[in-house]
Amino acid sequence: MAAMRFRQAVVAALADEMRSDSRVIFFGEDVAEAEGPFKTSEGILEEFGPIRVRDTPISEMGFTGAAVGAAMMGLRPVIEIMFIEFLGVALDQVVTEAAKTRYLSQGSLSVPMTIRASVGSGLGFGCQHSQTLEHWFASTPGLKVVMPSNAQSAYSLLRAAIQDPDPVIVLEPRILYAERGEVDKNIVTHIGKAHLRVTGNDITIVALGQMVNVAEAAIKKSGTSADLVDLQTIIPWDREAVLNSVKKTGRLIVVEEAPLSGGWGSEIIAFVTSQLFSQLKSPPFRITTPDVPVPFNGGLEGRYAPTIEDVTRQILYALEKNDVPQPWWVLEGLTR
Amino acid sequence: MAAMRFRQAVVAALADEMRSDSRVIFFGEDVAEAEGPFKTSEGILEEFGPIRVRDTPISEMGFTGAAVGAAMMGLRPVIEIMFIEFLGVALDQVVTEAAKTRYLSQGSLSVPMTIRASVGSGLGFGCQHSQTLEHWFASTPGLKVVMPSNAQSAYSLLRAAIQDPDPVIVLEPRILYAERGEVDKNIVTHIGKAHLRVTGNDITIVALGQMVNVAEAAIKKSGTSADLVDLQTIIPWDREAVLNSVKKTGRLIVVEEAPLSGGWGSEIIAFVTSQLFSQLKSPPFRITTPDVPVPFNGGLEGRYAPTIEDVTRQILYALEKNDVPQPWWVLEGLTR
Amino acid sequence: MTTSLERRNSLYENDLACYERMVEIREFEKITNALFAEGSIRGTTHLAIGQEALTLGIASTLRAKDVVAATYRSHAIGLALGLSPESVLAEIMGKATGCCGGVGGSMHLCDTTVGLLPTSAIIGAGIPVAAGAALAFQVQKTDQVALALFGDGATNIGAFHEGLNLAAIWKLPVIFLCDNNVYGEYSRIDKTTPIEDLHIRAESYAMPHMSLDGMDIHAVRKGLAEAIERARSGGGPTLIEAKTYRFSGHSRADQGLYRPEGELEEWQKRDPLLVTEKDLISRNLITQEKIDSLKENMVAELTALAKKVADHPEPELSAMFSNIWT
Amino acid sequence: MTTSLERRNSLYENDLACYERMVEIREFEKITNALFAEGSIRGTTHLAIGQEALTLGIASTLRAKDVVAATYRSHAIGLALGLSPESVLAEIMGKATGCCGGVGGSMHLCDTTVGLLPTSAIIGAGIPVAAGAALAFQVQKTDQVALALFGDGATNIGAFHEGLNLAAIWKLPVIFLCDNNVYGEYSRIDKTTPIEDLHIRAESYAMPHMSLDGMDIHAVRKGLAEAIERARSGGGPTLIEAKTYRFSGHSRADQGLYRPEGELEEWQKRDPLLVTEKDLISRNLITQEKIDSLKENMVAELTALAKKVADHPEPELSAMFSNIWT
Ligand SMILES: Cc1ncc(C[n+]2csc(CCOP(=O)(O)OP(=O)(O)O)c2C)c(N)n1
Ligand SMILES: Cc1ncc(C[n+]2csc(CCOP(=O)(O)OP(=O)(O)O)c2C)c(N)n1
Ligand SMILES: [Mg+2]
Ligand SMILES: [Mg+2]
Repeated sequence: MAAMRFRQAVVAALADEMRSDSRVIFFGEDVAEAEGPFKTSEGILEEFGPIRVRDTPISEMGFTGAAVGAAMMGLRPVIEIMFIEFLGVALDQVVTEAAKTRYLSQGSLSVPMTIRASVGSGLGFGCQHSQTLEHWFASTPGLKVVMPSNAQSAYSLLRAAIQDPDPVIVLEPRILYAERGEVDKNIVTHIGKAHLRVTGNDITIVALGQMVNVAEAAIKKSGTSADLVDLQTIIPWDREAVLNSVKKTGRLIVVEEAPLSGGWGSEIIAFVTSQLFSQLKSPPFRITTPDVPVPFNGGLEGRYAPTIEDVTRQILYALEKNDVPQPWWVLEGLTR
Repeated sequence: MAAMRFRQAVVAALADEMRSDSRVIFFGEDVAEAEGPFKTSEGILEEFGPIRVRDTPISEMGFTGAAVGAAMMGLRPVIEIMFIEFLGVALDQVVTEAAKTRYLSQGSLSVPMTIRASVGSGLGFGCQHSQTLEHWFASTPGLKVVMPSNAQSAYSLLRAAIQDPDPVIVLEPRILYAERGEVDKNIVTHIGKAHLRVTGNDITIVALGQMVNVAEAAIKKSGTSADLVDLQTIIPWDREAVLNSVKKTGRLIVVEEAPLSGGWGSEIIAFVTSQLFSQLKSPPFRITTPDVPVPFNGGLEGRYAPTIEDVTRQILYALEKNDVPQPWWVLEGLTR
Repeated sequence: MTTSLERRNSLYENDLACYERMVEIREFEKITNALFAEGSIRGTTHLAIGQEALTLGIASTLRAKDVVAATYRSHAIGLALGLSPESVLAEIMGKATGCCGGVGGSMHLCDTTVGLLPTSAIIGAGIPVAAGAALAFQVQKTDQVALALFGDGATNIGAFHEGLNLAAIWKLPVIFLCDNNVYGEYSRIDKTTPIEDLHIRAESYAMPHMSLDGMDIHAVRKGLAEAIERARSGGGPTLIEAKTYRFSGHSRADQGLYRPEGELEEWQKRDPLLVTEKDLISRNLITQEKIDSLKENMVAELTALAKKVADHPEPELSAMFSNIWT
Repeated sequence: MTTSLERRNSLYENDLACYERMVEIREFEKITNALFAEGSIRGTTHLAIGQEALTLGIASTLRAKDVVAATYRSHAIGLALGLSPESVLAEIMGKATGCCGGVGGSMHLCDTTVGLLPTSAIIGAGIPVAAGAALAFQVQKTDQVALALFGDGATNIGAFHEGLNLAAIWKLPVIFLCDNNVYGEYSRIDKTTPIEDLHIRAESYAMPHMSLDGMDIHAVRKGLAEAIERARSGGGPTLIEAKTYRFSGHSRADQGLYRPEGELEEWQKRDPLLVTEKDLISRNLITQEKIDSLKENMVAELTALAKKVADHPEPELSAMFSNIWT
């Protein structure tokens, strides 16, 4: 057990994997000499040297593709995409090349690469640097996507991702990099497995990334007895864990840092509804961001992702009324 | 009224818009002199000339970005992306530039561009040329996405897209290009409005693109009385039309040419469930493709997208058992 | 209150006004840096201290109806093109009075009255966009030109390659202006790029190219004028590499400690303000006293402005839901 | 049954075997075209008739443990590297016996025993992938090299620019081989590209480059050997432009009617088969009779093969669910 910041847990996981597996290499923009724009690779170049740890040109398509090729040849490349939006210039290599390699080579090749990318709102980086964009990787058999919610899962999930034989995308909530937490290096997390952060009986709340912490605070604040499922892996998500919890509680809310339209939570709601329709005590629903770009202004951005207050309000409404609450922007008459 | 092929309806819509609005220009790979790899621009260069109709280098990022810039300056560019997968090398310009322009310019600029792209499975183009990929454009406030299902909607939706002041992506099911249909040029379709292809009372079936035709055939085959909602616009989809139909039928099935995981149908199911929970007579569910890359072999590809037989089976099961049928790959023990 | 367009027009044929604007930018960036340090600005900032001659050379050579696609390093080009310090600072501080109503922030400035397209925070994105604006001018048969302003590091992104090739084959009226300030974030350009003279990449597109002294406004104007003339007369695009130096760190709190000993000092000898001051004094257009008082007043003005902007109204919640779709 | 590796090894130091393989490719492509026309092949096909000297030059110069990232124009390079006509035709016809089990199709061939990575149907995608394979060889300190084979049109995509720059700055053991067959789909290269000699684009990366006669296997071998030697000895990447010509249409039923009168005929005078036959005859390695009978037999063999493959088993439904995730 050790207390460390989320970003230090990322460094520790990468360092431990590089120590135990010489096939692991690491590259990205300013990750070597500068040790990462978010200081997520402190000491990595120093310990592992310039052959295994490299700075790249500003060429996401180029170095993401290079990671794909290196992985095909047996290395375990880890690359850093500074802000997830930058994959918008390199998506082809991830979804159309890496994800199809095992299939087209009939298993004779695999792409054990890990893509780390910072995601999310809350720090005033504006509408081109504050999204989570999990949906870019949806509907792509062959890919796996995980998102840690604290230092422990940052450590365990990154190690699992690097060890995984398939391409894995690790979406790191940027706003959590500075957060401190306890890390037990012996805790092994498996990709595809959710973590039950809080246990209770009356309602199941599913969340991901920074929303897990928001949901936990809201559960406390509302004084409800809830299961809080930290999904951890978004693709493929842990259907069994969610179904088991909802079988117990009969109620489901998904808390998302993703827009009302197109957010990943719909899949959770739709799947659970199809499977457990008759066991649902009240309509399952989502608490999401509004359908807007992430605004820069602090006051506005503070309302963008679901807040503790608003999640609390919606949990209480759902339990009292057995019905679906309105989103705040409808209540406040801002949009339909 | 005139009978024409789907691809001819595309040509007709483009030509009519270019005749009535000199701001409309058109470019893409081999769309001018060669009149389009799928012959979707026959006669366009000849009629409108090389200033307004251009062949581009193989540079999707370059010419998509050029369309964004030209649109900002008041033109109405229409571009062709031969296969939707090619936007994997240009997505940034669509989702991070075009979709954010109105917002960042506080409405002083807009991006009235239209992106036409061929999509879908069924023609043996393999796993990198057969997907629909609507999800790439999800969760992106500022974008609109439509998908025609026959010659009429190919004509009407393309005209509406070109006239729309926002960036619109028109996903054209490649397999329908050769299909003939009646086209009434006076029928005006509005983006965001669904079309009720079939009306009935017992169940609501929502579909898109080539699946609309599959669903229609299955409804006939099963002899059920169903509402068939051709969504036409996937972003933003017609919530009102779907809710009204389900209020009437109390049952909902979505038929998708998209994978079980990540497909757009989950949003329809989740939204309707949250809104009409108490009015649902049976669990709503999706009929999707399996979570696999699109296989090349004809026999396998023939099973990839939902078939008339399988949709018929699932409709009948749902109505008889008031429950959710298993997908065929589970019944046949191929995967979980 | 003077408009952006008036501020822009005041620069033409007026070296003194250009110099004053350079001083304005210099002091504005310093104050921005201080405000960020004290926590009054959230997110990030990208300063252009040391590059004032480049932005003023652009602003005083392009016409106001020409358009510019620039980057997150936006304050300097914004002020040069005519945006008021108030509208820029207000945007950086997220105020309703900002040029983007406070929803954009430091990386996203826009003012169509002086041709500033929304600045993009994605490397290279503005390059094809500028080519597209030029395509519109070609189709509309106007004599406008578009200019893409981007950095040295941006010459390694695919959009640079595709944008230049497309502009060359279509002979578009666009100028690609590479601001080679020696660094891309914390990486010296030679660490990421195997050639020193970036402008020779134009040879891949049979495109005219040149390199110029980005610390001297006259050199910038001269090279730019030539490229603009070519573009307007149907001669197509030009790639210009302006040799400059980023005196400040890359962004936020970066101190630029990775820079080799003495490199900054070497470049500071050619500080564009010094270069311009020498020139103006030699031409008896200004005196050292005037320079000193000018700077003093500018600091005072901007300091007062910062206090004033701090009290500007925040955007309404409704701003978050506006200008997304029609 | 001979393995891919045996078929590959038979080519080394054996000009006659290389010629026979060229004939095999020529006749294979013709039969593929006929099968497509009669509807026995679904989807699409991309023939490389007229470019046999290039693929054989590659196959007989690279070692089997080196790797190749190629494109949808895959039959010729696949057969050259050693894949059997049976495994290639079976893949094109979607049979379980195809090199990708029938799930790939004409655009996607793969055989790791001779270094053929899954061919990509996305323009330029293989370029950074080849650089990445070379990165692995550099890190693993093996003496393997990677080769990216792509077309003239691909030199206008961003991945080309980024891949070459990255390989140059890291001095990776990779060869970028541009097959300039004059056309990208239906567009002549001069319609989309402002320069004629594509290899000069390497100057943007201070990368050695050359152009060579892609119709002459000796010229291909010579240029390639030089680049491979440089790569193996730590000298980094090379851009090679092979001047060839696509005798057939781009794909499927394309007749290539957009080509200028007489252009094809001009190039056919330098048909790589003719060039090689002249060479072999002059060296008394073969006679015209042998050539004629060789071609006859090849046609007979491949015609029989086509009938045989038509009866090969289709993949099980389970193939569709295999090899996706571990
Ligand atoms: C596609 C993309 N990749 C990476 C970044 C992160 N980034 C922001 S600024 C910057 C450095 C750019 O350097 P340069 O082009 O020289 O411009 P300068 O900052 O020096 O003005 C980088 C890598 C980005 N914004 N977009
Ligand atoms: C990113 C992308 N854009 C467009 C295409 C469609 N396409 C397939 S082949 C081709 C022409 C490529 O020409 P070239 O690079 O010269 O190779 P060749 O076909 O002549 O061998 C095009 C445009 C594609 N596959 N990928
Ligand atoms: Mg720079
Ligand atoms: Mg070609």
